[in-house]
Amino acid sequence: MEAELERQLEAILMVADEPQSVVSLATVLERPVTEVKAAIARLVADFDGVAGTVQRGFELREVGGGWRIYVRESYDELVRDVVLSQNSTKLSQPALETLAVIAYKQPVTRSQVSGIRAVNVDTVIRTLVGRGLITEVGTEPETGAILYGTTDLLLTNLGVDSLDQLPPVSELLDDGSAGFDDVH
Amino acid sequence: MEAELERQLEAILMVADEPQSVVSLATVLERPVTEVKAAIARLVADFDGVAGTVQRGFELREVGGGWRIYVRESYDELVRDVVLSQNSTKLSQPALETLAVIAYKQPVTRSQVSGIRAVNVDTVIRTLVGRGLITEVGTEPETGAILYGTTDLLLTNLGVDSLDQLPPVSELLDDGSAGFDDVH
Amino acid sequence: MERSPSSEDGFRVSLANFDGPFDLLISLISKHEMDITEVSLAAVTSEFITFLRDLDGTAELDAASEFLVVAATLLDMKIVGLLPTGEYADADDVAVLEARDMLFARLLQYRAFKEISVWFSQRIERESARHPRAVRLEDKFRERTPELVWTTSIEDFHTLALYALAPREIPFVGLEHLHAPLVSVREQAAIVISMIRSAPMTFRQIIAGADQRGVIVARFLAILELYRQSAVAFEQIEPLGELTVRWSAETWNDENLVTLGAEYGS
Repeated sequence: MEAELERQLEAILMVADEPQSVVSLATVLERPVTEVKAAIARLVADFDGVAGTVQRGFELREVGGGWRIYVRESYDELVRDVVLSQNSTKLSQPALETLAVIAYKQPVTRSQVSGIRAVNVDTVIRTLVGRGLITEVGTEPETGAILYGTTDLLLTNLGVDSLDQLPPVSELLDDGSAGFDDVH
Repeated sequence: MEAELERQLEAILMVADEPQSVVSLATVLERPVTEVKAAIARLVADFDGVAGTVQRGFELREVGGGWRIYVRESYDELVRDVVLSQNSTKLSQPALETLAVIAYKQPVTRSQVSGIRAVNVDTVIRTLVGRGLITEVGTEPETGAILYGTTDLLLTNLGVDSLDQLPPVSELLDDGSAGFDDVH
Repeated sequence: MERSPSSEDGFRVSLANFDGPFDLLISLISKHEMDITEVSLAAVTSEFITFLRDLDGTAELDAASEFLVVAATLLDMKIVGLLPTGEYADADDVAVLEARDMLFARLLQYRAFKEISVWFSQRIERESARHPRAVRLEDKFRERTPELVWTTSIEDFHTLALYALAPREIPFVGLEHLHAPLVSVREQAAIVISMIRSAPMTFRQIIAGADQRGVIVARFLAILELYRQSAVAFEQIEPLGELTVRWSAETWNDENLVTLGAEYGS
């Protein structure tokens, strides 16, 4: 049963983007905080290879009040090479289209962009933020969802001083976002 | 030394946000493809708990032409509550049928697809290209018509590694396609 | 083969030799238990159009698609009957037989893809519930990503926005062609003749400039009529392949045009 808790934890931590606090993990797993803490400690030892186990290429670290899986430091150099070789110097077509949507619809939430593009845009938004072309500009009052907007870097790249200088999209499209919900 | 290769693979897989092909892994690791393949197989067995190891909450899967870490299927429901991912809009029936035709007949022109489906497929093709499920792969030499093929993203979305893993249609078509060719 | 559950309230046909759901008709035809040449396309079509009037949005799109596959093939067969036979009576019979095989082939093919699309749908649905690792890159690695080289002009960016923001249309079976303005077959025949007289053209090229479905249909009928008068010849390398139309009239004067297309009313 205890081992099962560790399996649940590693499943969550494997896909969690942000560090996960013990309290929120305990809530999701419906287990006491002390149990979760103990399980995390065992998992850390497991990945570190101090419990008679294999030392993994990844590790579980506490950063900023939460737990997250990171590349083990000794593999940083290798991973840097991978990152360098796999990331293009150009934006992909989906990334450019998503950027265009954000530029004209900002401030806009991820799910609104996703609704317009009809695809999951999580990875693309992560890339655009990483490239410094968009940034978080606030949160939507009702839902608490993050609002995104474009940065000065985009304007510089496009060779304009302000968003007003972007060529307008037709008025039809202005209330288009309302219509999109009906379409799908 | 061999175990070290597995640890390096684990490290790389921690930062990958798309499937990693064996060839690109072998290149960055500067190791023969066969060795990398063997190490991946051992890692899969390790995570699956078939090598006397613990079955992990995550697994290593081959999809869309490469390897990627996924949450083990039995933990998907648990993880869903933590990771709020935006689901893509479902594909319409015509879009699915068009996708199927393109998957099996590629490279194929728009008019060949509409010949099989007996309807105009222009809008559907636009949607599929927009979602990155199909892409232009060339032009027909005689007519200059655009040829379409499927992408790795489609394979990833289907959870298969290559087109070979699509169900065979030959039995369904044997009778028909034979007659088809004989007609002229 | 599994059938869609629409048989009960789906499209029904009442013909002299058949009464029942369209599905059943297709099943019988594809099992060779009914002679396709016995089926009246006109009757099926008119019933289908009646059926379309009560169609509920996209709900019966499946039925419509299958109907179109069958109808298109039936039409091919009827065309065989329209064409001049001359002394080649046997060839005509062969053509009908071939067209029948073609129908089976197309139906089987269409059915196969339809079944596969179910598999696609199930796989995509199942896979969308899976969670791959795709997390934000740690800052120390992000710094190592190669510098972005921006190559998109503001005009291209604007175009991208227009494209990305354009509402996606829902594919549907349109009925607007039923109300298209009248187009003269004779007039279109004259246009076609002027096009192909000097050099052969593909059917695609011939209809390239047509902005209305009616014009395309009229040009198609015009070509059939010209073939009837032995004024044009066809070349098609493979089924559904490019159809090349070649001017082959040995004697032709514009008086031939006067009678052309008379049975279409213009």
